[in-house]
Amino acid sequence: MARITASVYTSHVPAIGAALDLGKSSEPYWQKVFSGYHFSKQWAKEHKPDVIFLVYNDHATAFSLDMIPTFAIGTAAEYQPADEGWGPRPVPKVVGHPQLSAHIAQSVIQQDFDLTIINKMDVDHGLTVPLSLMYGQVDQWPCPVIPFAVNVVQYPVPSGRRCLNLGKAIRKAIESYDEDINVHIWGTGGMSHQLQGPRAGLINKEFDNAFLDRLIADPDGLAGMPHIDYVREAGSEGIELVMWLIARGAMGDLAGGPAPRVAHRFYHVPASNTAVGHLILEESK
Amino acid sequence: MARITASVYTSHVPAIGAALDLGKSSEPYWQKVFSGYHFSKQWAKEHKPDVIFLVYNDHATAFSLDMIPTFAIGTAAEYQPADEGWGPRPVPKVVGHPQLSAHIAQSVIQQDFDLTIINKMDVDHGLTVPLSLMYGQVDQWPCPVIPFAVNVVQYPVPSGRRCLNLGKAIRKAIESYDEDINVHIWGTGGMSHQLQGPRAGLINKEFDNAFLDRLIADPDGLAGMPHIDYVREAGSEGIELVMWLIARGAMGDLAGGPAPRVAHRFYHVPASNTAVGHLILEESK
Amino acid sequence: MPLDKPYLDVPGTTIFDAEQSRRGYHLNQFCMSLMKAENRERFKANERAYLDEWPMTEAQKEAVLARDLNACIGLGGNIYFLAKLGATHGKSFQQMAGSMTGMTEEEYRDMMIAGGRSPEGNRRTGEDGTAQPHRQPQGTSTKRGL
Amino acid sequence: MPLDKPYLDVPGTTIFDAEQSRRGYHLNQFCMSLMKAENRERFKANERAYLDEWPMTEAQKEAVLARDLNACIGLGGNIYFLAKLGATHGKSFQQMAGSMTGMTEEEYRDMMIAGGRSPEGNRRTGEDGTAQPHRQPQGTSTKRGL
Ligand SMILES: [Fe+3]
Ligand SMILES: [Fe+3]
Repeated sequence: MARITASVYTSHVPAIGAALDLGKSSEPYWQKVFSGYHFSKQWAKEHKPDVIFLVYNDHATAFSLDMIPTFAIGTAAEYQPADEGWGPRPVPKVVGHPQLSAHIAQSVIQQDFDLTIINKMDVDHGLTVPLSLMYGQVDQWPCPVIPFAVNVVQYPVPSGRRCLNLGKAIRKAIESYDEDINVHIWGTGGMSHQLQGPRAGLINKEFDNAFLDRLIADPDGLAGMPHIDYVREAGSEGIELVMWLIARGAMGDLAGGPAPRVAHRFYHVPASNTAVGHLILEESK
Repeated sequence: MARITASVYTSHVPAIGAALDLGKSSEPYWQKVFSGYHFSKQWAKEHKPDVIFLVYNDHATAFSLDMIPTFAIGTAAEYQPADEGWGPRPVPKVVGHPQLSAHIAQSVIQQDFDLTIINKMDVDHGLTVPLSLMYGQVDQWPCPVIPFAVNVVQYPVPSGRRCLNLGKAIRKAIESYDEDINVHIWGTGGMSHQLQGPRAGLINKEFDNAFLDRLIADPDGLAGMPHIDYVREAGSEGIELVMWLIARGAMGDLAGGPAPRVAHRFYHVPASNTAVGHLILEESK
Repeated sequence: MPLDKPYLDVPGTTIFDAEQSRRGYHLNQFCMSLMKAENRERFKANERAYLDEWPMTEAQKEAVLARDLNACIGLGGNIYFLAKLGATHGKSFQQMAGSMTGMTEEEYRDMMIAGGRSPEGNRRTGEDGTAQPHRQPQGTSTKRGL
Repeated sequence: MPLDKPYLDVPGTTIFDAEQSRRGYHLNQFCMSLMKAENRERFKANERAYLDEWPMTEAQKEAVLARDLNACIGLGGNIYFLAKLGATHGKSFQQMAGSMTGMTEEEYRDMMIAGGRSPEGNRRTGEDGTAQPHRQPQGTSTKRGL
């Protein structure tokens, strides 16, 4: 039986990818960002999953305005890093897990989540920057990845409650998979940031830290927060944080188990326009 | 306030479109099919909606295996008839209603249905054959149409219950639209048919007629029927009938109102491989 | 527990699920390409060369060349995709469906006019209806494919 | 009742909803086209000619030519689409975001290093924070666009 053993949360700022790809990671500005991931890289070596279920959002890359899926699951064998306008990031292709992802798609659709199934797409910084942060510059990613894209670009985006419940459904789906594999689920995006208009550059440390506190200890309450609070408090692009609730919803305490263990927590301002948050939660044994 | 005044159900057999387009509609074989729509054409003249919300399935036309949305709503200004391999049907382009469809999309997503929003697609026989059946050969369709495509091609398809509940959500969405317009909702596809394998040609009159009976009088019970019953009883392509539950779910009796009035009912075997079913339900005044 | 596939015991029927979809991905995407008139022309001009542009298995290519729709479906094809192949050669859905039964066009058409294939004996594998494996092929067609 | 838009009173902020998306459809799809290197080259070689291939409004085209991202957003653009325009000219997200404030690159970068823009006074239109309409432009940049 497949099982979820940990969830990982992290911002996916494109400039972090650029800093790595352009060899700037030793500059003091970026050292402050990467310092928060030293522990995580070590942890990642000691806790190697068989598959990563990676929740992220596409930033007008694979999905134009022609077709905007609320929730999209990748069931392809592989995904190429996208050219977002600067040329593709020089990172490995992402190998998928068609069998597990098709299984999850089937189960989650039967639990009344109306997924879009994707067999061909390029993946943007939303997916590749978290992998770079956790695994560094490598020739290949250490395991298959299932991309799960959430629409947070065009309103309305799914509610926090819907996201948390989706996480619960994903857990059920994974636990019904007939192979003894270890799955990590990642939630990415955020934290507070705004990339547009005269309000660009908004950062809200109090909000972000309260979000981390509640994500750990009160995910159910946090799921009730309406979109407008994200926008007002965390900036228009801070809405990406709803995706963290999908990963959180997949942890065992929301299925009646014990609370997860906080393995790591990090917060830093800024990376480019954005507050960087990072959290690792392990299932209690 | 916008309101739903009627729902229309009909098979959307491609051969019906071909019979019309190739001038075969006066042949006895086709006359038997079209006879069931004489009443409907007259009714359609007397009950002209401002907008049709048309539930259908795409038959591997707009959606390849690259991207398979469970539920997709068209919010474009217009849609061209697709070339399904025989060349495009010689029928008018379909004019959309971007404002109402965007409103419905917003409302229904906020009711936890995870729609995919579509701004560019061609529409196949699933959408154009019902229009031809109700309006005949015209230079333009009489009103804007909102295409709503349901995945019934790759399993798992949405459950009957999910479809009925979606209909309820669509009703709420339409009733919250701030303009006094008259909306018809159509459910298309079916009835019993199988297009593949040694079992091709399966027809089940008892099942189909019981389906019509229950759709009228017991939609809630009907929504509980599992997919496997459709496949076993109505053929592998009979699963299209789940789409009728979306239109049925939008009728007022499921929101506490009186039962709808059966304005018309028709059933005939065959059109090509398929049993043709047709029903018009009016909201009671 | 693995997910249920309650549809595996329906005779003469292949449900197009994720597993079939994976198996038939390139076959079905090839079919989609025939929605463009210029591709239909190119395909008809040299079928083998056109097929060789696609990463399909040899078995899939041969099934396409033979217009053997049952074989195509067994290799992951779906009828709505395969319909583009039939359409390219001017075939109707009725001709395509009929070609999978062993009946001639006339036999199949007459069965439909007479009310279609009965579900009796055709609900579950092991019954004795016309779609059961031990009763194939059903008709007198000598054509192998569509 | 029409659907709520509770986000209309957030100062200096345009939420990309269905209405904005409709307005900006061609502008945003034009931006998407810049994800291909050959399109970027064609655009840079003759911006006006490339824009004229798209059914955009004249105002949208002028906003693009001026790299005026605030104007683009007002006309239905979304920052993730517009980012392709910035990328085509080698600009970073920080340069793009900063260009919408009236600050110079240095002023904006320094604000971010100092902890970013405070939410105080910037939650609702009518307060007195730095993002409020009466306090624009915020910096000393003399550049009109990106
Ligand atoms: Fe992001
Ligand atoms: Fe159909």
